[in-house]
Amino acid sequence: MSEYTREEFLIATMSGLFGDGRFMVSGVNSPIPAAAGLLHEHQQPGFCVSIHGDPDRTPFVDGGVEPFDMAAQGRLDTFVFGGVQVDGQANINLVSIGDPKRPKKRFTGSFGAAGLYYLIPNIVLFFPSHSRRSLVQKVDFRSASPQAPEGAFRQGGPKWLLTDLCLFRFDPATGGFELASVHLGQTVAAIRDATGFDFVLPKDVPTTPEPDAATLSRIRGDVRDGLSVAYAQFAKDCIKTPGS
Amino acid sequence: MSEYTREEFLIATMSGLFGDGRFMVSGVNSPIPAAAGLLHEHQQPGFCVSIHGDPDRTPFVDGGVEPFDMAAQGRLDTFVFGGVQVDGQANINLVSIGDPKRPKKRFTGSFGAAGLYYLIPNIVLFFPSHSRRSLVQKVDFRSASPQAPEGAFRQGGPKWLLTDLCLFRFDPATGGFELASVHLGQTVAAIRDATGFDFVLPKDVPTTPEPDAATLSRIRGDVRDGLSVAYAQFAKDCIKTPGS
Amino acid sequence: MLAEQIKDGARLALPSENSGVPVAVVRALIARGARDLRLVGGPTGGFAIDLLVGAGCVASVEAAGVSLGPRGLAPRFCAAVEAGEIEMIDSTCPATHAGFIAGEKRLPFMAVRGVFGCDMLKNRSDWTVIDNPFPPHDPVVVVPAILPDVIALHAPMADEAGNVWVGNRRELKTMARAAKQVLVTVERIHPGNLVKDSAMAPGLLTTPYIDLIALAPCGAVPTALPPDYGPDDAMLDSYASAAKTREGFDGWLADFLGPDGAA
Amino acid sequence: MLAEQIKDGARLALPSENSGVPVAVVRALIARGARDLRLVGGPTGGFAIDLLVGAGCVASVEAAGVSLGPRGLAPRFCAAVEAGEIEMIDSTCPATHAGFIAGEKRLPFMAVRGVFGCDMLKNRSDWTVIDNPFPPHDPVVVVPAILPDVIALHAPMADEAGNVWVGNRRELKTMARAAKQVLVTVERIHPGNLVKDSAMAPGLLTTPYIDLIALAPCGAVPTALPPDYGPDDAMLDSYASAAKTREGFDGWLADFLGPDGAA
Repeated sequence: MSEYTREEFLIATMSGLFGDGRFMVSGVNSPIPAAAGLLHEHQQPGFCVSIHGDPDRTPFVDGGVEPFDMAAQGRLDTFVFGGVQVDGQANINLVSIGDPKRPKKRFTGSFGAAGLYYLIPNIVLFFPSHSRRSLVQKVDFRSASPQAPEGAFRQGGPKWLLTDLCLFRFDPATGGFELASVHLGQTVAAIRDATGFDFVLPKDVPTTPEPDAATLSRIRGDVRDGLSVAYAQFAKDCIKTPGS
Repeated sequence: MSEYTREEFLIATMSGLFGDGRFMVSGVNSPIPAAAGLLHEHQQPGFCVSIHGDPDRTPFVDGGVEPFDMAAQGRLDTFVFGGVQVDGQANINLVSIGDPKRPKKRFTGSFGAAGLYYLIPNIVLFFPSHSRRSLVQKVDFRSASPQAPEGAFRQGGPKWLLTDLCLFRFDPATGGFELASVHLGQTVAAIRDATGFDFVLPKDVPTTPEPDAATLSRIRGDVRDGLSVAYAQFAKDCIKTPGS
Repeated sequence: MLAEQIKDGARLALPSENSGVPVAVVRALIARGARDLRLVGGPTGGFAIDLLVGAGCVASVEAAGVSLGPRGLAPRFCAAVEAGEIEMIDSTCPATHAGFIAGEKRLPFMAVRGVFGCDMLKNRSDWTVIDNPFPPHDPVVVVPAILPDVIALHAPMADEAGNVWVGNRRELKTMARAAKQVLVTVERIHPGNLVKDSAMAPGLLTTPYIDLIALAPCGAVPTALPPDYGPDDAMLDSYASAAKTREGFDGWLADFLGPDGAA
Repeated sequence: MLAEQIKDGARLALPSENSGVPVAVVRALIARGARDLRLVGGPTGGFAIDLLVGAGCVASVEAAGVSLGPRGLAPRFCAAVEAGEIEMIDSTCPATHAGFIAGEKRLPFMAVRGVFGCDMLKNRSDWTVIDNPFPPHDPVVVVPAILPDVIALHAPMADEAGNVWVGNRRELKTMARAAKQVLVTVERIHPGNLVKDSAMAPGLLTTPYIDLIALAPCGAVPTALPPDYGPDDAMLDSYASAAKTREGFDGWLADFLGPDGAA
């Protein structure tokens, strides 16, 4: 059994969610999504990840609006959103805790999420600190929501919610999450305990696969190298050196 | 009394209509408007004409859409439109004679007139062959019209109609033309005879001023030189050489 | 090769005169006997549209204007409209630009200033007037997105990474991003990747937007391709003169296509 | 000098981080004690917005996000929102872009895809949902034009003719054309007229759109100004650390303004 870091596990697991799209953009402060994108380039021919902070992986020539137009055009297949809170209807909150007019705690803001939530087919929600503080019954502010009036245009939406404890699948038909797998060492009971919203529990819940040796070797080789352009410190701290 | 060509007269007269705006664009196949713009640069400090076909006078860097955005922004003050027909309500026709579905004669099309008719404060209509065929009761096709629903946004519109016989002023309050001046050698009766629409006739109709010697000298000097970049043949054929 | 991608009946967008007109592709379309093309000018057209219409390749033309510029009316286009041989869908430049911008953003519609009272608004069932949803709730013309099946354009260069430099012809980027398929011919291939050249990057249509690139030196002749070359005045003069009659056009076209053009 | 053009209470648009942030102008605004500025991020903000908020110059911030990027939250901005000292008008990037594009075209509104169900749509009285006037008549979010009183931006160069090269920061052109007044600082003056340079032309904001240009070498420091320079990491680290407290911020700001800053 190979040993691996928490981050290496999340990189490998997230990469498995990226499917058969061609283009992913990873935003600011997103080393794990960026690394997962780099790993997926090896697993899915034709897949390509743009990494904020890596000039060689920033193919935009028309300023800030271009990625949003690309998303509308269906050229942006995969995106990872984080946030402060997520609720059981896949509403995410990047704005504030408490009353938004006079919040207990203010965060960054919603960035492009509210628009992209309808445009990108494969959206992964990533909340690496799974607790009742982040996975809540109802978000304090909806930065992005899949809940639209009937007939609204939609070519994408949230598909997965990955945490450090488990993986949920979002079901657009019910508008709620289903537990897809639990990470090694976790139990359904522990996850229920740490989760502020209800979710569907299938009869059999598999364990999230561990990364195999070839995947870890890839992460510690090409992925680590590629990631170092934008995230040198993270690559050094969180990914083991090749062969270790 | 100095002698001058028909074109020199029209250049001088048109230039007098350009007022105190700052920026004019002259379109394709428009030597007289271009020359009038060049002349006006001498008469109105700060005025500048862009000439289609003269790279040094084509300040656009964002393709075909930029002039239209400039017009909307109020940065394009003056424009000259021609056409196949104009009627007494300042509707112009650049499309066809007869039923537009199966026209007797097809022309180019409306270009940007329909939009610019609401955006450019100082629009001069230029119909250098004044006759009942071109100045009509009702145009066969409205390429651009000042007739909008109540409350419609409008920051510009047609202001003058210049022909080879006379000058009309458009009155936005009545939506019709008033005879402003008749060119030397013309009579009100002759103009009425050659005009297919009714117009307001003031008690006294002045004669359109003739270009003075200084203006002619300017036209034959700097204007002729500047015009030659885009309209060499016209400059040679229709503007006299300096001192002649 | 590129021309084979353009199927009969396709809605084909073409650049305005002297803005990257893909004459080499147009020639190949005529040579293969393309039919029923529905052309969209970006927003106007000239030599290429007249040629395609004259050669019988066209079912309809949507444009704000079609002319030979300094050489006057587009003779085959005008004759075809007068004879009822093609459907003419008249537009106005800012409305076509708005339609392509809506297409680029996959928005269903976009507003355009002015355009009231004209016969395009009256005749076109796809344009309408709505109330501005915000104060002063004034009436506003809106047009739908233009989403062509395919655009063909010619550009000065592509780089080895598949980016195409269109310079200041910004509307070509918009039109290409609105189109389902993008076919590009270029004068030459530039070594390296121009996205990394900060001077050249703003003028690029980058590789994600492009389906096929082919080398076609002089691919826009006789139209101009700034900054590479100006118009071929002699060739355009001869066209404008010959195309005034059906017979003259046919002779000119046979010369233009050359001995293999009949195939 | 440029900063004097920006009146107290002005609606001031600012570029997103590392996209031409006019730090020299911001510094001068703080030095002169500007008040009640209504900032609009293009569409996001960072160091400059945090600095202006911390210095007490700001009444409201409209942005899709404000952060110090890799250094995390914008501490003075967050503290001011939490204390109710400034009004925060939350947006989302594509809606802000749409507002500026509508502003550039002087359209009253523009549609934006998605944006349903979020609290910005609920809270903002200036955003609404209308029915697409064309089939399938689906609901569409529309936002009004953003027309700032003034935009300040910093760019690598201006030329002698007064054109400013902003490279691939296309949104700066859009924002500038939407603004009533455009103030630009640059690293250097380039000889000649770049409009005539076909490589550089597509990256220009040309002279008709600009009110004032001033030379300000290192005018975006500590933010990055590609392709000229990257971020000043040491300075940004010291800011992020100091600004966590009111006292730390005040000390850092005093150093930043220098001895003449108290005037």
